[in-house]
Amino acid sequence: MIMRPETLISMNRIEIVVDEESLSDLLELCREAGVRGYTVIKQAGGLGSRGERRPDDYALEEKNAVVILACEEKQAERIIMSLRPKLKEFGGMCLISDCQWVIGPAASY
Amino acid sequence: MIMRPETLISMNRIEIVVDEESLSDLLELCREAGVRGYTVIKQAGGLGSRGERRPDDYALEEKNAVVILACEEKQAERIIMSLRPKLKEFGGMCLISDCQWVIGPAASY
Amino acid sequence: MIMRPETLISMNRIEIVVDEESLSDLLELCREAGVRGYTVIKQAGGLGSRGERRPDDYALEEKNAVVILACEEKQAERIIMSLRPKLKEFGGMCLISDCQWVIGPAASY
Amino acid sequence: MSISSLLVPAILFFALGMFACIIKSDLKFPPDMHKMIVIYLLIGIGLHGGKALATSNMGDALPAVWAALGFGVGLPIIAYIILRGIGRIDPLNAAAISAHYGSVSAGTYMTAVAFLGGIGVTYEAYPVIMLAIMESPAIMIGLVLAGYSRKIMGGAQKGEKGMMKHLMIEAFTNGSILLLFGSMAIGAAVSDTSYKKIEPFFETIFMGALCIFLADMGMEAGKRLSEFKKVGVFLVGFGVVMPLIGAFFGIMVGHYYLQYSIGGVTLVTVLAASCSYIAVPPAMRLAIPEANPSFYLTLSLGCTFPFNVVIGIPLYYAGAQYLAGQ
Amino acid sequence: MSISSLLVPAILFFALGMFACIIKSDLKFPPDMHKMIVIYLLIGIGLHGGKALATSNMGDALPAVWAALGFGVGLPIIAYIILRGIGRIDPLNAAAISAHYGSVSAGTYMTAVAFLGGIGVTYEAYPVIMLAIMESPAIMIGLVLAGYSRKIMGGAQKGEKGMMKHLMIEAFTNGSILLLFGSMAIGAAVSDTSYKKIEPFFETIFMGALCIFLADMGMEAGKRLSEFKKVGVFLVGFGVVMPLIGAFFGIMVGHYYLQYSIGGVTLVTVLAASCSYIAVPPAMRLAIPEANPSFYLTLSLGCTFPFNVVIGIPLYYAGAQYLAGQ
Amino acid sequence: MSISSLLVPAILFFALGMFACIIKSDLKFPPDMHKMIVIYLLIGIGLHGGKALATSNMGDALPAVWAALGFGVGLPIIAYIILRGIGRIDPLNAAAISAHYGSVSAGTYMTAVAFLGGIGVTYEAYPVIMLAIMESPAIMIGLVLAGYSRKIMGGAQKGEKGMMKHLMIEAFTNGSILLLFGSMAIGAAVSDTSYKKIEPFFETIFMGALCIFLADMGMEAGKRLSEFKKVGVFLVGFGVVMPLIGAFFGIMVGHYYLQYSIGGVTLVTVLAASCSYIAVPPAMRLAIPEANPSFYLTLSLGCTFPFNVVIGIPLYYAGAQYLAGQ
Ligand SMILES: Nc1ncnc2c1ncn2[C@@H]1O[C@H](COP(=O)(O)O)[C@@H](O)[C@H]1O
Ligand SMILES: Nc1ncnc2c1ncn2[C@@H]1O[C@H](COP(=O)(O)O)[C@@H](O)[C@H]1O
Ligand SMILES: Nc1ncnc2c1ncn2[C@@H]1O[C@H](COP(=O)(O)O)[C@@H](O)[C@H]1O
Ligand code: NA
Ligand code: NA
Ligand code: NA
Repeated sequence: MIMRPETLISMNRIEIVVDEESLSDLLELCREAGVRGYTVIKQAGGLGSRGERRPDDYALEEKNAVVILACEEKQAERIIMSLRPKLKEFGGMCLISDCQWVIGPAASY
Repeated sequence: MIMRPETLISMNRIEIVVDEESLSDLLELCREAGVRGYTVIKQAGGLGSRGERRPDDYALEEKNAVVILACEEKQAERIIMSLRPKLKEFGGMCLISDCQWVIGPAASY
Repeated sequence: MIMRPETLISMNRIEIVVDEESLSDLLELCREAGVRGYTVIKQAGGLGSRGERRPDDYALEEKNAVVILACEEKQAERIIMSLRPKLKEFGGMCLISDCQWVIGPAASY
Repeated sequence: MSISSLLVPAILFFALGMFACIIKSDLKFPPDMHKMIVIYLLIGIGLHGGKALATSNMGDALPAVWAALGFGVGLPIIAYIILRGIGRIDPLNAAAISAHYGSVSAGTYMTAVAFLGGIGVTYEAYPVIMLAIMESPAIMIGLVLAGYSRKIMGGAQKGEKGMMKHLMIEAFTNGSILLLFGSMAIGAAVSDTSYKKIEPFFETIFMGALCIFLADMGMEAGKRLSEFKKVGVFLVGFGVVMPLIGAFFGIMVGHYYLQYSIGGVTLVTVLAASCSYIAVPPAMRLAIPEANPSFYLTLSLGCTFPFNVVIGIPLYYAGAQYLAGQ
Repeated sequence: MSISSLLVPAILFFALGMFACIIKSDLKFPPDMHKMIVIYLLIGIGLHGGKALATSNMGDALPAVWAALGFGVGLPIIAYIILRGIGRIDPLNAAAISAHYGSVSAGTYMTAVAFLGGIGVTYEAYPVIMLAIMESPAIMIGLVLAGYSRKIMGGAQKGEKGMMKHLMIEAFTNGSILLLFGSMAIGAAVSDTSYKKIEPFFETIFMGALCIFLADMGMEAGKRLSEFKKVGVFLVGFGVVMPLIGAFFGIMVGHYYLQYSIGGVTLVTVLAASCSYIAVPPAMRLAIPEANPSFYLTLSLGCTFPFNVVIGIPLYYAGAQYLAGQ
Repeated sequence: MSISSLLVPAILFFALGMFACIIKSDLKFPPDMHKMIVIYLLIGIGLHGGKALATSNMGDALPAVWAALGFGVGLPIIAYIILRGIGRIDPLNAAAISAHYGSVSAGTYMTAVAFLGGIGVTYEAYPVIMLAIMESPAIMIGLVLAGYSRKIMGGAQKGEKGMMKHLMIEAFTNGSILLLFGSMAIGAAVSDTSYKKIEPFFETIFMGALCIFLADMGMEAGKRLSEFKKVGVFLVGFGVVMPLIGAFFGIMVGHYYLQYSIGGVTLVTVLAASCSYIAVPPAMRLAIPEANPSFYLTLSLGCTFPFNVVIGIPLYYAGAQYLAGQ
């Protein structure tokens, strides 16, 4: 990346998929861990260890939610550590990767 | 990342965008390639080589689906190789990047 | 990645979250910056500097849109530079990360 | 009863929906439309039932309650024995499927009401109570059968107790059941003047809305046809035979124990013959995650529902006529 | 007026929705269903009002307009003074909450219409004009109060002017208001023959559709009950007392100034006592982003709306009867 | 025929929707609401048509079928010649636009029915058959014109055959067409007693539901107005002249060849003058991906539809009256 350092901040991007029913618990945990910003996409479907989940099935609607969360590395570690014990129960998945936050919008991480 | 290795597994994150009509073919291919987990977001729109696609247009509803898939590097390679011949037909895009799987939920990759 | 170079192209993945009302302005800016492909997911919710935004709240529907955009590094820089002055006004967030474009679908980046 | 009187619009719309699915038409109803119509129909049937019950003797309703509980408990056990004994279906799938057959299908019930209305046959007020009651015991029995299955399989009994309580609560707070009971209560409580004001919405246009519901159900059933291969010959056959077994008990109980009119017996038979696709599937998915949902959904939506709607209802009516000596 | 005549189906369905929420039922109506019913109800009430206005003297409507403007401006100021003076609520939250009480709730109005219809009481054509008018001035006053609040807080007045203009435009192009005014105009313009053709849809089945709307509102109100703790005792109390204050002015204006019949006075009182949850919340979120939305939404949907629907309407009617000397 | 009888509610609601869009109101109907109403209206019109056809001589319907096929084939060719010859529009866009004009707009048809109903004019049962038939041939001709265009452009003819077959299947399994045909069959098949039960839903409240549909169409049309600049003066003019050309053929065929009453001639004229926005756009998007969808959608929804609804229908009616010598 050749962009100047005042443009970008190195950060972590956390991406979590859980059942929609567990979403509010997850977000509660996130807020407790001091998260100041996240984005939620509902009505997702998927395949996992519990088989297929279809949000648009007629008789058996099972919906996932995708949570995307950008934060500084230290914060990411704290979040992961406080989420981990619950992740087993939530199921789904939790990914973490590197990214750059483009400075501009009000800092909410 | 200063987190301990028993917390994270290095993985690949594959992100595919196709027309909703091609989604079931794509997922069939994925399952044939041995994929054990994916997340699907429907009702997406976008711009691409075929012009704009609007999922909420009144007379011309065109919907994309976003598929997110975390898997081990070897598996990723296998998936990409078996998908590639069909990607041309599906259109859309297919991205691959590095990520870390946070250990906790049942392994579904 | 042990895949052969004719399979993958190094690229940047830009991910932007804004209010749905600002979406058309953002996409207009993107098109002006020469973007040839993007994917949009609407009906997202989230937390940020302006508090919580819930797309499914009964009396106060506030919706975010997630824009995902894959492009070459140079192009990414151009986009970021032309978006930055407006990002403050849009709010939300803008992330950029590295990824590989799997060659196959018509090039729309 | 001529052929043309069998051509109830609701059933023809069901056939149209199935046809659309078979010829791979792109016809598709918005999912929310279906949910809305179901809400509307449940309220409508509840209000109508409540109004009718308000003018009848509540004591006379008790036998209907016993019959409903009997079906809810007895039919799943019969189903389980058949599935295990004859079909050699694995215990947990057998338990999940069985639970569905103790429960009822409001859609089938309403189609039967439309059928009776179309040929001008009246019926008692009590079957609607059975409709509201039968969903819950079936879920309970499904859970008991699952526990039994796990025991004979020697598996762990993890958290059975907690699940039992959780599902019991769910069986009684289930939205559809609540809506049905609530509307029955409201129908019984309001004055005739008040009822008249909402009658045009909940009664006059009811039969038309039912047509759209059944067109959608037809498409849903049609979609499941393609899964017949996965489900296997035995289970598909079970999906046709089990409603007939349920119908046998239904018609006997309706005629000899409850002693209802031809219309009433037909409705009781339909209740016993039908199988749930609303409250039971999510409950079983939760209680028996090991079971394959495509088994019970295909049976319920792709097999038993179409059978009852197209063949069952006129058949049960003919049976009720026969027993009544007409 | 017997107890059973108080059991209007619409209100019972509201109670059912709230009950479902309290027992944590999974009952849920599709969000689009609610939006659709609101659209339908607004058009229905507009058409009906327009038709009634077409046959009445337009000059007689003027006092209603003045009353509406008076409520829209006066009630928020009273609310603001109470919130600041007694409750010590911070200025911006006080401004945001106040604005809601100058406005009206179409849902409460329609429930009152159903209530009057259920007991066979007639009413004037003019209150519906007030319904359409009152949303806009309340938003304006909210903005003025916010500006005043910001001044006493010594904060920056950034972009107040632009916001004012923006919100004024919004207040007059708001979808619900437009739908109401537009339908009134259409109801007034069309011939009787034409009106007869759309009457079955917009009038005959209106009361039934209102029941579903109120069941949904009941669930929405029920959801907000859990926020009472966050909102605090004073504000919850305010959510009950403020409608009574509004009602006092409403009944006085209705009886002495407008000199309407018992039914008309009841409707005017309901308008003054009710508080918005459609156009005002988004306007306040935009105009006063510093205010906490859960305050005004909990008050409006969880407190004042249920109070008016369950207790307020019969109370205001009794008051109107009393004033009329009956 | 007085001015006030021209003020059909349906058309006024269309104007309201357009007005809302022009003043940039935030009025918005849920997309699923529109889909639901379209499903409902198509079934309603199909049932009604089927019922009417059941009592008429099927042989007499044949000329209507020929006329429909003639319009479906002839009008796109005329449109193509005008677009290419006068407008110098590029061949593929010309082909895509032309196909739309061979087809029909069910919304315009229903508005015309509402218009005739509003002034108490009766009409034949056959035009509804034309409505159901005309969508398919137009798609076919569009494909033929596209093939021709590609040939004169010297481009590759890749997969034309496969596409042709694919689209033919689609033209006949299209959801809207299927719903219309299916409902016609059901309407014709069911007994009068059965039909009476669903009449309140599908007929009595039909005209009211149509109002909501047209309000939504008004907003949709309003949105497209902003694209007029992109589309250019010639095409906007074409969107007004082409329906008049279609109407000329329609009125001639309706009066001299089919010899229908004034109401029937009006409907035939409307069919010939209207242009599709349901089945044809997606078909053309698939068949001619090179064409710019905003051209044909703007013409169809923003230009021809509003023209027909507001000016066309009364004009065609006046024309039919004139020819009939009244
Ligand atoms: N490897 C994966 N890649 C992407 N999404 C996954 C993966 N594994 C699980 N998921 C998502 O997590 C949901 C629940 O997973 P599970 O708890 O394993 O059944 C699935 O329905 C998917 O949406
Ligand atoms: N460069 C890109 N970045 C993000 N999404 C893309 C990109 N190119 C294509 N897409 C997505 O893929 C869909 C189909 O693309 P196409 O097949 O090129 O028309 C588009 O509608 C977008 O949603
Ligand atoms: N750190 C973050 N991570 C993920 N999403 C964010 C973050 N900050 C803001 N957002 C998204 O951007 C939206 C608007 O943010 P804001 O303008 O800060 O209120 C939020 O509702 C979130 O959806
Ligand atoms: Na049963
Ligand atoms: Na008020
Ligand atoms: Na035409």
